[in-house]
Amino acid sequence: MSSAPLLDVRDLHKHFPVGEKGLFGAHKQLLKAVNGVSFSLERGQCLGLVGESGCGKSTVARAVVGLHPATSGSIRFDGNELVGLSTRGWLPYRRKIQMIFQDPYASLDPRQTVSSILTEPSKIHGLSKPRERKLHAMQLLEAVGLNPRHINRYPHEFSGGQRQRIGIARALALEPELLICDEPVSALDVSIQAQIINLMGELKERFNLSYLFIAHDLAVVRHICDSVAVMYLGRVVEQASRDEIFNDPRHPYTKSLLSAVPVPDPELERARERIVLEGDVPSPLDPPPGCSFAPRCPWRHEVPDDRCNREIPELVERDGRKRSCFLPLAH
Amino acid sequence: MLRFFFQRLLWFAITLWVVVTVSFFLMRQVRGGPFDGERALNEAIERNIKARYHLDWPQWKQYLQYVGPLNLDDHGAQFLGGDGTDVFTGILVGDFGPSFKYRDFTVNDIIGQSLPISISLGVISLMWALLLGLSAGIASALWRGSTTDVALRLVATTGIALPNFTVAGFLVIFFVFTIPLLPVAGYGSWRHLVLPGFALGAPFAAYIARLTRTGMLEVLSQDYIRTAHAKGLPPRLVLLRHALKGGLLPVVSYLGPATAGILTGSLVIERIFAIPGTGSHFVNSALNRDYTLAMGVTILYTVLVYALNTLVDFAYTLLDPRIKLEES
Amino acid sequence: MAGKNPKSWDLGGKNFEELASEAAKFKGESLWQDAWRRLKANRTAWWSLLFLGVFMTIAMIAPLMPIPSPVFLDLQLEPQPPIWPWTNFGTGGFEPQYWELSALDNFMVDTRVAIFGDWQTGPWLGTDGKGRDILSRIIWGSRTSILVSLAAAFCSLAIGVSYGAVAGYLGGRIDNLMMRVVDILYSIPFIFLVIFLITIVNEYRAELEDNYGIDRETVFYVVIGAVYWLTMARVVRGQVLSLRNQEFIEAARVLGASTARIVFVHLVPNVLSIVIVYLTLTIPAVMLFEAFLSFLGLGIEPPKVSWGILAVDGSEMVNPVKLYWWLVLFPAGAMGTTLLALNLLGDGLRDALDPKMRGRD
Amino acid sequence: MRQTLAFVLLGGLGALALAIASSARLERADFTFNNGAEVSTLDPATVSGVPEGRVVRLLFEGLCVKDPKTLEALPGMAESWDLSEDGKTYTFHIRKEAKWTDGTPVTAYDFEYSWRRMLNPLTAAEYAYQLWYIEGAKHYTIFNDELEYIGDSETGHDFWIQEQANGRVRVGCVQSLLTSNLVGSFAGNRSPKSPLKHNVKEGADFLQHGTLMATPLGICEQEHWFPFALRDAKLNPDLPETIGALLDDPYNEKHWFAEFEVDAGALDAQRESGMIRNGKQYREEILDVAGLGLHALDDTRFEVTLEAPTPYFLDICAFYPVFPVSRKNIEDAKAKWPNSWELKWMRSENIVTNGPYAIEFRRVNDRIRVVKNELYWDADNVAMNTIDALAIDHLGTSLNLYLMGEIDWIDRPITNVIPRLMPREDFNPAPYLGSYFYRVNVTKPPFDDPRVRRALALSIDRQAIVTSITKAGEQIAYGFVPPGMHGYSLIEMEHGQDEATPELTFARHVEEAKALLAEAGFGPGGKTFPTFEIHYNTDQTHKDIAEVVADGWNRNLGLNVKLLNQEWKVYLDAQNSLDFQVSRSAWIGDYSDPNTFLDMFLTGGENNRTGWGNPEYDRLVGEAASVSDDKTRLWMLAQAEKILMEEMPILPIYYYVTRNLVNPRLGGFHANIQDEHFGKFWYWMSDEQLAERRAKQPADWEHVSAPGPAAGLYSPASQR
Repeated sequence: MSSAPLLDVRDLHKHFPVGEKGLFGAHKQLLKAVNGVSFSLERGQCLGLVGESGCGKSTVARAVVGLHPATSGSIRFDGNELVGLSTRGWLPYRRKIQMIFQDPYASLDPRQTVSSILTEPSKIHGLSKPRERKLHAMQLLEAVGLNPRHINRYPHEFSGGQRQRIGIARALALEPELLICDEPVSALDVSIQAQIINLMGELKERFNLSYLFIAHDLAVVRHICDSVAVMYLGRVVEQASRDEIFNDPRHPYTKSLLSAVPVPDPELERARERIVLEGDVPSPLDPPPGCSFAPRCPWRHEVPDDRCNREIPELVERDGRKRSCFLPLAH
Repeated sequence: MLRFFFQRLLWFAITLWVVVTVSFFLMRQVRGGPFDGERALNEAIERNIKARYHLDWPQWKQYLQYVGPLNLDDHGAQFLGGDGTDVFTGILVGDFGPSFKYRDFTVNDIIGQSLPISISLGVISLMWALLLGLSAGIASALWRGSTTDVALRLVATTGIALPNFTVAGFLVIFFVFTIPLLPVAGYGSWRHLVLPGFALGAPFAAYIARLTRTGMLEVLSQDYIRTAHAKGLPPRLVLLRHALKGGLLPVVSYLGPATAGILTGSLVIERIFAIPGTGSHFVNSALNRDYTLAMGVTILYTVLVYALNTLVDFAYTLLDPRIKLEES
Repeated sequence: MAGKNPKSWDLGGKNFEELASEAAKFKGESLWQDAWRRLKANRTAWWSLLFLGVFMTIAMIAPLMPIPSPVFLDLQLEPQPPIWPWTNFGTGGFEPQYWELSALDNFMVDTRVAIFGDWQTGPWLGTDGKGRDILSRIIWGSRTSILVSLAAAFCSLAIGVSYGAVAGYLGGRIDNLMMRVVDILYSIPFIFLVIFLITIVNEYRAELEDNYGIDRETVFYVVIGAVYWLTMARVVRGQVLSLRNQEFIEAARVLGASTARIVFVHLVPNVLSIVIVYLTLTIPAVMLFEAFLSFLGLGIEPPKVSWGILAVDGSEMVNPVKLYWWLVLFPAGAMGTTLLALNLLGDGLRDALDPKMRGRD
Repeated sequence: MRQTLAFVLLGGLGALALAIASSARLERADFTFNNGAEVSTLDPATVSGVPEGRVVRLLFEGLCVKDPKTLEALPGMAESWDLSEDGKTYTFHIRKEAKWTDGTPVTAYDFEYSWRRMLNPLTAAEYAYQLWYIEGAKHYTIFNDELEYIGDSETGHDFWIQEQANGRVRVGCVQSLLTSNLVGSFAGNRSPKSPLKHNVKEGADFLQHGTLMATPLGICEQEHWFPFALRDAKLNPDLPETIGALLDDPYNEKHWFAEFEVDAGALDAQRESGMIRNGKQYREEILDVAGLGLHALDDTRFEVTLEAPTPYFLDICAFYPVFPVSRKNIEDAKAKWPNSWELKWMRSENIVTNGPYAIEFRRVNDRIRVVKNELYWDADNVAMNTIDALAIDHLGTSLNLYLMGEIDWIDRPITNVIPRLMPREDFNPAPYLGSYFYRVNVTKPPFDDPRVRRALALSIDRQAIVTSITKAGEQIAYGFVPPGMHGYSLIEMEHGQDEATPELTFARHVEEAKALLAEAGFGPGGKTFPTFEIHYNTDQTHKDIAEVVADGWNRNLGLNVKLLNQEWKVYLDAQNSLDFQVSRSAWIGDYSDPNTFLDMFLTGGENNRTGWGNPEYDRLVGEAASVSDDKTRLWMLAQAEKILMEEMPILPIYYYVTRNLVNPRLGGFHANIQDEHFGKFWYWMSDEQLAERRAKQPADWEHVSAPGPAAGLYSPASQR
């Protein structure tokens, strides 16, 4: 295997034109959903991408699987550039990168049986013979913990958790190397969440998968991920290993994010320092000129010259930690 | 808001232009001309007539003359009438030219004479349609599944189950011959408009009933209606104050095309009840190859459809604050 | 990748054949079956469907039935009134005279002659001014009318669904442009288009028939269908727009499905329910339109007969000198009940296919 | 709140609608009839068609009027007339008391003006050819639109030139040159360089007596004198003030022209030099008024010179398209609306008429209301005060309105109720000068074989058609010219009505037809007859007849026949371009003479529409026109019709009858062969008079209600 990361995202931008069109069709405003995101994912790893709703996590996921073509930047899969590929050029990577969706109710075609849903991938790619496809579909069901006898049923006859398992089975059908999981459990009951998370963990081992795991629930991320990237307003503000992030956050936003997570131990909970942020998340239509977190950052005054409000900090690696902040690392 | 209207206007102009151009050339591709008659004309006389109406020109030239305030005639445009004391100026300045069939009139005259009549008939039939359609729709939504529902829907559906000339025939049999209540045909008093109004409105009543029923059923299953009931509001008030408003939305959006249809699609009814409205010109002008009149009514129709749809979109925002005017 | 990690691809030690046969027992209920069940529960719609079924069957086997020829002229001074009770048979004897029939119809006529011989029903519903039997004309007319409306409706379906689905799926500028075209077509008074299209088609009737084997009626259907697709396209496009960003469509794209596959395998089946509803409502509209064209004298050519022609013939009879009521009432009755049934069925289907109604009865 | 507003708005709209509807209310007229269609115009010169004729006859009156029973020409605007010895010159004496509705007298000049206007190509009158019997009239109507022209650099005007057959050249120019340039600038400046010179005495004097001289553009060396005024002075004693008006063109398109002797080769030299160019379209015509045989001698004397003696010229004078229009009416309109006068002068609020009624109200597709014209010379004999002509085209509605007593006369009841109408006193079909027939396109096989056409003609069950389809007692036709023409014997095809009963005749005809078809090589053992189409235009009766004919050909001859309904204009176009096989047709005579039927089938005639032609036929019809002995003339026409019936380019079916359904109380309404009716003579009978009429009717006639004034409504004259 090559030493390059499996997935390497560099300075990814994704802008959406929004609002009223001008008289002659030009758009007035650009929504910068993803505004220079960089991160990398090693093979066999699970990278968690966390942040508040609307910070651009899902857009990153969709850009990586090619649903939204990136505005600029680079996405390298196994060393190969994905940005700018044609539909045809994407085909070989379809087999290697798959996705699990958030809403198990919307992600399955209500008019198709489980069998058609699970055999469709191999039909599209012309993989195996028709009879083998059905066998394969049953094997997939078995693998995700469903009864293969239910293969002729329709999605509406399954519960949410079961549907998500079907969604995972579909993603696995092409035997991918990388799975993009877009909040795969956030629509599920808490009890089901654990089952699905555990299943994903098993599958990761079993099929030698890598995950880009998108979530806003830090507990889930802590459970499954090897490393974590924290996003704020279209940018990654910090990336580090799971333990480093959770035990020793270095970015003010990560700190505040973690401080909001309750701790089960009542004593620790009482002692926990909470950072309450001022104001709201700025609109991505009109991001602040400097550090996007600056307006809410409790420590912004500690940086001289009002630098936070004027300059955008780069995501730089220092002492093995990647973060974008002007504050001293030891802060 | 202003942008919305501006954009509408722009699209309207484009649509109108396409419609005018397509109709203009389409009409002239069809066999037969406005002055063909039972008796074939002497060649020389036919030439005279064609020259007088510029039918001997190449089509592009006729088109330019028709559209714009251009004077392409060597001798001034005096042979193509014009409105007032001006020369024929083209549709760009609102002059639709003289009718080829009704030669004493300009198309503007004909539309000016017949449109108010069509409007009066149209309004009456719209009232009929709303009255019947709304009451049937509301009632059948309230008592969904009951015999009343089925019966009302049956009655309402009759309007789209029979051709309107058959409906008109039955109406004449019952209300003129059997019970001599109303005049058989003609135009001149409100009594003359009752039967044609009903016959014309019947299919629209059926659609309105259907839309109202669906809309009401949808609204009645919404949480806010349940809340209104739960807080003890009398059912009648719930219906009038809350349900009706939401349930009527689809009806309102239907009114635009329906009004255009009623105003212009009354050909059969106008013929049977001998009402001198605009509807008959839609078919007759095409059959007579009365090019200018046919163009005139086509443009009228396009304008009506556009204007009414814009009006409906506007009314929509009044009824439903969630909807904003946006470019389509 | 069964080779990569064979252990991962087991079936829990079970046999595939065994499982497959067991799976057959767990056959799920598709949304269609669910809708069908709910349709059956809707009495009005169900009866309408049965009625239409019977009517269609009668129309189809019309050549087999012992009824007089609908075009056999037996010139009379005046239309003959219906004969009651309906026990009068065989007046005049049967003459197997029709317009040019298809091979199947000819075969049915031959069979009918072989079975019933000269025997035929009497003028149960009366005759028209040329001595043609009204019952027979209604039945044979239903064939034409049903054919016209089905053909035209399917024609509008084909154009409307493809157009709407493509516009909705592609979205953006193309969608905008395609919908503008629809808007423009909407603003042309369509009776205009039809008159001109029919005229132009009639002009080339010989070429069409000789070179392509397309007869005038077929073209007639296509012309009507070509006019009726606009609303269908709008409806479909609206549905597709709302489906387009659903996750299952995105999933298909991630799987690498082609645009055609997404449109026809995923989008179209999902808009089909609303299309079917709309179709049941288009058919009556087309039948009425055929009647309207007959009123203008632009409809089906005699000696062929359609409900439109019968309705027009009947409506001419409304006058106080002599009301030949059977010429008005029976054709109107046949047409009215059929269209009513179609409309009620359409309403029923709408309820049955509405996903929000699922689970309710 | 909004809902209330919406309801108020709707209510207001409704009230408004009712108000609009009610404001249109008109009292019922004394007499109402259904005209069947909206008239295309009120201008008599440019109309054709029955509905237009009815209205024009109410509003206008020609030199002659027709007797309502016999249709003989009676004095109208002309109280008398003289005919010259050679039968070519009529002098009409216009009534002194004849007045237009604006109070001005009707003069001979009005007639001269009106007829010249009708002949003027710019008027584009469909019936202009009706006046082509007048000397020079045809030449006057036909204009030249492709002329060579010379650009004149000095004045910026173009001259058109036309080479004449006699080697001379005609040079013309539009009027503006004369009036503005010539009269204005050239009057005092006789520049030798100028291509045009004129010799004027002084201003207005010039206009009256002056002469004009021109040497246009060096095509001849001499200066030529062109005596302008001479040509017209005698026609226009009341010369208007511009020279252009000398030519008296109602369209303001004033021209002059002059003829020159051309120098040898000059024209070619000019062409080579590029001075004369070709092909520019000119809508100029040569208004050769000098050669036109129309002259108003004074206010009351109108002289018409014909090309040849025309026995039915007086009938033409009573034909509605030649009715006069008021010159003042048109010229006032021209002054008032210089650019749109053509659309304005005949508006109901502007038009000036001279007939028994004057227009009061007009609404498109609804009605034309006329009121009695008190200035009419014979107003004392006009009974009705108001008459409505409705434009209802739906036959059922028209019949219903009649039966409900709201209309007093309809001319087309629906055919299905005719058996019920036959015994009624208000329905009396009478022979009508019309023939219903099928045209055959003889240019295409197999219809180029007369035997085939005869076979088709023989196997039409005419009796069945008239008894069961048309039902009003039409006479079946084996010939083309309908009966009832004075002195003309009915011609029938071979094997016409030759058996005792129609059924036997038809049976024999079918045998005959089979034999003919076999002879032509079709049928068993021969070629198969190709499938063919019958074209008919949209109409219930045409459809019914076509069904019966097709059924008969199919049943009796085993032919495959299809029907094709065509929309009116397409049908006409297909007939004109011979794009048909068999096509339904009919012809209504313009006047009561076989010629109106037979001149249709002259080789290449506009109304021939069969592709058929026969030199002998052409000779007979052509020569008959100039034969003055009526007996010989009719004999020649009969010989021609015999040829037609041998060759059968047409298949006759039946002769028309009129189908008027008229209020039995109406007096002065007579059945006649051209189905023309004259409002001037109508009156309402009182109960007594009605009873009297009923007493004279056959006893089995069924009485029907006769709405109307019980005391009757008579003309003032008859009351006296």
